Amino acid sequence: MKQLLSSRELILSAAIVVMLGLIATRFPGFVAPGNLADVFNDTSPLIILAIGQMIVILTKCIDLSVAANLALTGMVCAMINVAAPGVPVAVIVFVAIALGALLGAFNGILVWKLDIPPIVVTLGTMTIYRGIIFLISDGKWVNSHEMSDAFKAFPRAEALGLPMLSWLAILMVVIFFVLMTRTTLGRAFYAVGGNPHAAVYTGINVGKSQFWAFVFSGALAGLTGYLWVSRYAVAYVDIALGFELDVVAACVIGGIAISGGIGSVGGAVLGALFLGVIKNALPVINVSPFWQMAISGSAIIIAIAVNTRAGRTKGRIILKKAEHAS
Amino acid sequence: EDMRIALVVKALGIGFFEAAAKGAEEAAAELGDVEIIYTGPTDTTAEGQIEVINSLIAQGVDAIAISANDPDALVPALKKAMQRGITVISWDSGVAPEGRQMHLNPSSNALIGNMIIKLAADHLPDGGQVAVLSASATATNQNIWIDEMNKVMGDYPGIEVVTTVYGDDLADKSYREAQGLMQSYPDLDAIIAPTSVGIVAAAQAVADAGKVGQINVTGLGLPSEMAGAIDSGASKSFAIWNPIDLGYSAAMIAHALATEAATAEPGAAIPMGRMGSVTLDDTNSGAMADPFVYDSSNIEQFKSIF
Amino acid sequence: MSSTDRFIPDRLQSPLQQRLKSWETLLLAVAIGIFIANSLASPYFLNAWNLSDATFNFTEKAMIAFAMALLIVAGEIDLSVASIIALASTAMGAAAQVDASTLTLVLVGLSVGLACGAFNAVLVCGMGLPSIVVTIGTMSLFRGISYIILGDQAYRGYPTSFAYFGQGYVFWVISFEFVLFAILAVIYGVILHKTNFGRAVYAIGNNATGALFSGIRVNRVKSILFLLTGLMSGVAAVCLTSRLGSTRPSIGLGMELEVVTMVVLGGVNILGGSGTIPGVVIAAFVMGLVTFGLGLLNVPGIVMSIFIGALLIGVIALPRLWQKWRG
Amino acid sequence: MTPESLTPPSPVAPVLRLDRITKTFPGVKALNEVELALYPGQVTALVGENGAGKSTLVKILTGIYQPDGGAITVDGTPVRFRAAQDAADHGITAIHQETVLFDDLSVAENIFLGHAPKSRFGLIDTSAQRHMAAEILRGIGAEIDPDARLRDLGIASKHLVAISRALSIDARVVIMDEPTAALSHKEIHELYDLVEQLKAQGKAILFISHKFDEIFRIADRYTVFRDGQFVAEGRIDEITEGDLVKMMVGRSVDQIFPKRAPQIGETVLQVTGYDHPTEFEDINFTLNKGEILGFYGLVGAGRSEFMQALFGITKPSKGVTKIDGKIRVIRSPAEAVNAGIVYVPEDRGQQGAIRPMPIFQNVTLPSLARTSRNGFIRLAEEFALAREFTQRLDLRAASLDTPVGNLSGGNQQKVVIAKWLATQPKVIILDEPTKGIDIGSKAAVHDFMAELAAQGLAVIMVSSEIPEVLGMSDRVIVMREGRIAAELEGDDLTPETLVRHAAGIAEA
Ligand SMILES: Nc1ncnc2c1ncn2[C@@H]1O[C@H](COP(=O)(O)OP(=O)(O)OP(=O)(O)O)[C@@H](O)[C@H]1O
Ligand SMILES: Nc1ncnc2c1ncn2[C@@H]1O[C@H](COP(=O)(O)OP(=O)(O)OP(=O)(O)O)[C@@H](O)[C@H]1O
Ligand SMILES: [Mg+2]
Ligand SMILES: [Mg+2]
Repeated sequence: MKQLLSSRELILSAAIVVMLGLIATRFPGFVAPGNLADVFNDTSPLIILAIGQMIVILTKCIDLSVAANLALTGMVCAMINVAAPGVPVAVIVFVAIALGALLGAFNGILVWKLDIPPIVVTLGTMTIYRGIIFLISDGKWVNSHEMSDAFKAFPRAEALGLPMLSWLAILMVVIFFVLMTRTTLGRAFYAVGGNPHAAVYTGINVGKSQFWAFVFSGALAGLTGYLWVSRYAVAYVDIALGFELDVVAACVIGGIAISGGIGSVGGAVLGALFLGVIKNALPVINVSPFWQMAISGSAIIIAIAVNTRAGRTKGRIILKKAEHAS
Repeated sequence: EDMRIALVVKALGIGFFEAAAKGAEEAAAELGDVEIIYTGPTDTTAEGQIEVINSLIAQGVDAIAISANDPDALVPALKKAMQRGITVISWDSGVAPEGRQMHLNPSSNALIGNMIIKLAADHLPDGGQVAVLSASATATNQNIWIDEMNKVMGDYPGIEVVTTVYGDDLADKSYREAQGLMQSYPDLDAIIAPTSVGIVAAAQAVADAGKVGQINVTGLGLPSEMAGAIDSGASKSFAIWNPIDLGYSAAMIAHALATEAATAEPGAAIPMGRMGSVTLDDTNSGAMADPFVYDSSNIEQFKSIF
Repeated sequence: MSSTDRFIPDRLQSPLQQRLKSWETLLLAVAIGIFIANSLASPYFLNAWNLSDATFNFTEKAMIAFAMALLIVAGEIDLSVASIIALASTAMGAAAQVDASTLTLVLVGLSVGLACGAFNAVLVCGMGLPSIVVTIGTMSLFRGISYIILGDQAYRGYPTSFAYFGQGYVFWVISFEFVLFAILAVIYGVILHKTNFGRAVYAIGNNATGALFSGIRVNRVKSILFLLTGLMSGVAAVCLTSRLGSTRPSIGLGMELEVVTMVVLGGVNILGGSGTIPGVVIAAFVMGLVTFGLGLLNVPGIVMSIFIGALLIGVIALPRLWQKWRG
Repeated sequence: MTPESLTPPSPVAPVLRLDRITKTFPGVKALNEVELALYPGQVTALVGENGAGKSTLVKILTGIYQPDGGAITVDGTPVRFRAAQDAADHGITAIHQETVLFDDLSVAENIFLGHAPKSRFGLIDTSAQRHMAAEILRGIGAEIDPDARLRDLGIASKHLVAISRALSIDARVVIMDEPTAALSHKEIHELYDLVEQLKAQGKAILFISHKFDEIFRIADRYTVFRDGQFVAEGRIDEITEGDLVKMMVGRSVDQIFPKRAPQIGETVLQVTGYDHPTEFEDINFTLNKGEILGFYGLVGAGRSEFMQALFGITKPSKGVTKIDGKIRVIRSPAEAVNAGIVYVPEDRGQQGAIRPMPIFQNVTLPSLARTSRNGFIRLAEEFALAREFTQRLDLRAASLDTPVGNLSGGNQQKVVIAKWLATQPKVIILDEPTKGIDIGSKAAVHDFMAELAAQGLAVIMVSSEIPEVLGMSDRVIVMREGRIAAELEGDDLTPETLVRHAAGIAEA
């Protein structure tokens, strides 16, 4: 298993390096360390969301409500900040994670207790959560000057040359790497997606594991909600509209099997970085903005084709000579 | 029974249109017997607006005043409205002439085009590089203004427009495009964003990149949304017409046409209450007023209004 | 007991009994409820012309939903339908610029739809890639091509006779689109429920390996379904373009989710294997009635979508909650 | 049955006792007030026809299903199992009938999922896990790398992993639901040794099997179910095979293999030069009308793989199929069916039946062209066709529109066979046709196979059971490692020759 995953991640890493090389031929400044750090920082929200989505996809589910969850949590954070500018950022971060987790838990409960297919649940909550933003904000924006300085400063605060936003993404990568590889819950996510039937026989509660996957995904979306709103210093109904597809695309490019059970934190991160590099590079190397959509669409298609091919089993290999040859 | 005027906007929840709705309500209060239906689709699509128009036709409203997501796609639906005796005008973002009785431009396109480049040039006495961050590529008015701007570039020697990028009126995309501009053009002096979403995002990107004072963000924005950028210095000044006045005028015109107090025809002058009157050109469109410039001297006064 | 005298009845429940307990019955009740609520809430609702206008809120989506229903029953999905509309419409627009006849325009729209469907089919059936991600990719690709061709421009200048598809009336208030919708509903209903092909679709959706081992040409059936979905997107593109009278790359943006919502609301199992066309037809009316009814009350669109979202979850959740509650 | 009919209890008290356990599924009473007692250090064989409720009982014992009524006591205390974990907590572990493992996890993870050794910080200790897994695997004589991905193992190895998993839990009760069905000769014997070991450790073992030789070899006690009812229990040394069969089936089944007078006609199928890059090589044979051709080999010899190539599923690199002397190109099962070749797969859950669909639709699926008119379905014809063939196979089901998934394994197999007979094929390939089928149905399948051959159908029977191969086949092809090792007929057909060729042991 290790071998296969790492080889897939290797291909993707190589693809990213090649892409950076090509970009550098047209715009050398792009690969300057400072700029790469900027690209990473810019991709951090996508990385965080992709980790959450990865867990959900691993358990054979999908969470289309992440972007709406992000927008709703972001709006709530912004409104709290406007109403009570004195509330410390730590509390706001906590509220963001908790509210995000709660919204995720709502998805999870419907999947777990009522056995409604995840795509249906999250298709529904996606519109419901967006609608709630409209209801609570009355459709109004929360603007930069209404937010407190501390609220806006947090994701930008630098430590060791990287902004907090980047550090948070790195922290999430580490936490979830350990969670996925070294805890019972993490392995249960793989088991549930790999063979739900067998998971039941193994004493793993499939629905409950899926519930937790949604809670994680929701919590990460909530965290990103605050980060997004404070980074762009604006909150309104439509922020991150359609971003859920980018998140799913990042996972797919990162080799997370949509059928569940296969994938890794590393893959999700690389998938997100791949998209992040494309998104950041296109405007810089002067590709007409009208080409962007077609290019990222093609990238997704090529990535799945490559991943699926790499993931295909070689068959049984019964013949002795074939066994030696392979 | 009250006269019902529908104020249809590109999408609900945009500060600019909320302010316009306020203006329309003001007109209604002034007129007395008018009810304003403020409505629009969830996202900025023509299909969404058509559904809204259909339901307005079904309710038999007296007038529709629309800021269009698409100048052409709405024509059939609006034609149907006119056939059923509904007065149709467009404002802000126009509809093709056959789909409305008249169009109210917030200001003259030439004036706006000149204004946005002038705002940038005023702070660049020695000339310099400017880039344009536009809204969604399908927005009707953006490109007209940019065209008008290009026409008068000769008046601003030394100012070079290096590129135009599109932020699709999404905060994050506009932000990223602004970042891209700063990288691609290290000597950039100004970013012109003739869109209220783009200008805010660009100002934020400039502030985050630590280039306040180096790059001036200007264009069209709302005082309430731009107050922070003026404070931080990322934007020295920007312009906008007063959306409250715009909504007010649209409602006044719709009322005048619907009561047949005025007729929309080339050359006609249509009264707009406290805003005076608008004179129609040969495409039956007219301009409301000049854009107004906001900077640190007056931002405090306006940021809580719209 | 000797084993040979066991008699196995054909059915334990009559088809009528089964039908009464079905999803469609529940949904029909919901539809009737909404109809009554609408008539009470708005004085403008019960008016032939208004009801006719209301049908435009769902006819185009429903045309795609029929083909999509078959595709979902077979265990696949196509999220690129709205982008196919954009590409087909762009192609028609380009043809209109060189003064193509109305017939040619229609043919162009349908063939581009078919071609897009074929592209999806090759990726999914030919290369064995999962359809949900493939079509997320082609969703960007197809619309992306429209953007490359059109940029910030629009195509207009469609011939006058072209307007008939989206704006014409066959008889009194019965629009062309509604008639087409009704005909397609019958055709798809027959295909899914009365033909061998439909049976194969169910078999594949329930167990594609088993279906293959039973001699069903799984890939061929799935490919046909992708082609049909592409074709229906082409048909919808003709209607929508005709109704709008112009083309921009953003045409039909976000429609795929409404189509999928309609199919799922219609009781089609998103995981494949079950679902009916009558269910989808009723779901189309439900969605049309809800949006139109709320529109008459000037409820903002986003609030309507809360309603649709809640309906989507609610109609699935309530019966299950009820069952749990009863034991 | 009343509890009075129970034989006097053993001197030792049972570890586990089931009392009047009842379980109903929609339309089926799978278990009706059944009794069962398991004693430490003893093997209890649970026997019964397909659908008797054996696997259902296992699932109740492991907390996967909850009974509708009755009581379970462990060491005399009543218990309730709400989920699989509860049963494990009470020291009950099971090897289930279907392999329930995770293809994308490593062998070690499969063994320890849910009870992995932990390091200081509460994290999984992967190296300890690997060592412990290696130890258990060595203990059962399985040469499997604990780091291997399960997907890359063969069916038999997977089964060994499942057994290891059951052993990794320190259990007092070990349940084995048809554990030998997927194992080869050698592995079966290792399993028997293992059972002896477990017995010696004082564990109580519930052993479910349709193979009487192994029941009489390793069991100490028996319990018989019939149609969800408890029938009898007792000591195995106090009963004969015939009596056991009689209790199970409710009648006597004396003759297991039908006597046949084969009427072998002209050649129907001629296979030449079938090659595949990795799975098989140089396969040539002919098959005649009215003949039953057995394919014997150890599990994993490539028989199924080759049969699937013949049926158009696996793509061979070359090979020619002639039917009635004419070359037929078969690239898909649909073309195979048209050519008159049909295949009853080994994996009936996935490949054989479409479980959520009703019985009648499963049966008519490949014959729709005949029951329909111009592509339009005719339900009456479908029911008629389905009724005809399910009756011929003595199917047991509540109704013809019952989903196949609700049937027991054996009855599912009957539906699959019925489906293919309804197409009126020329060649029928039966891959392990009686795997997991009870003795009564087995005899029915054998009778039926004989009848098919007598009617002139050409039959290929892939089987790993020597008595079945010998009892049914007119001619046998033995495969080993993807090649034909021998073609045997007449006097050459002995258990010894079969095993020798299959295992590649040189001529003595
Ligand atoms: N999930 C289910 N839903 C409905 N009926 C079921 C279900 N599981 C089992 N049954 C029914 O319960 C009865 C007992 O099935 P079970 O699998 O226990 O039989 P078994 O004795 O293990 O047979 P076999 O020897 O074929 O494995 C059968 O009639 C079967 O059809
Ligand atoms: N590791 C595996 N990966 C994928 N499929 C497998 C694997 N092991 C077995 N199978 C499948 O299980 C079936 C049985 O294969 P098997 O190894 O048993 O071959 P065989 O020679 O036919 O032996 P037998 O018929 O005795 O089981 C085949 O259809 C094969 O595709
Ligand atoms: Mg069983
Ligand atoms: Mg086999």
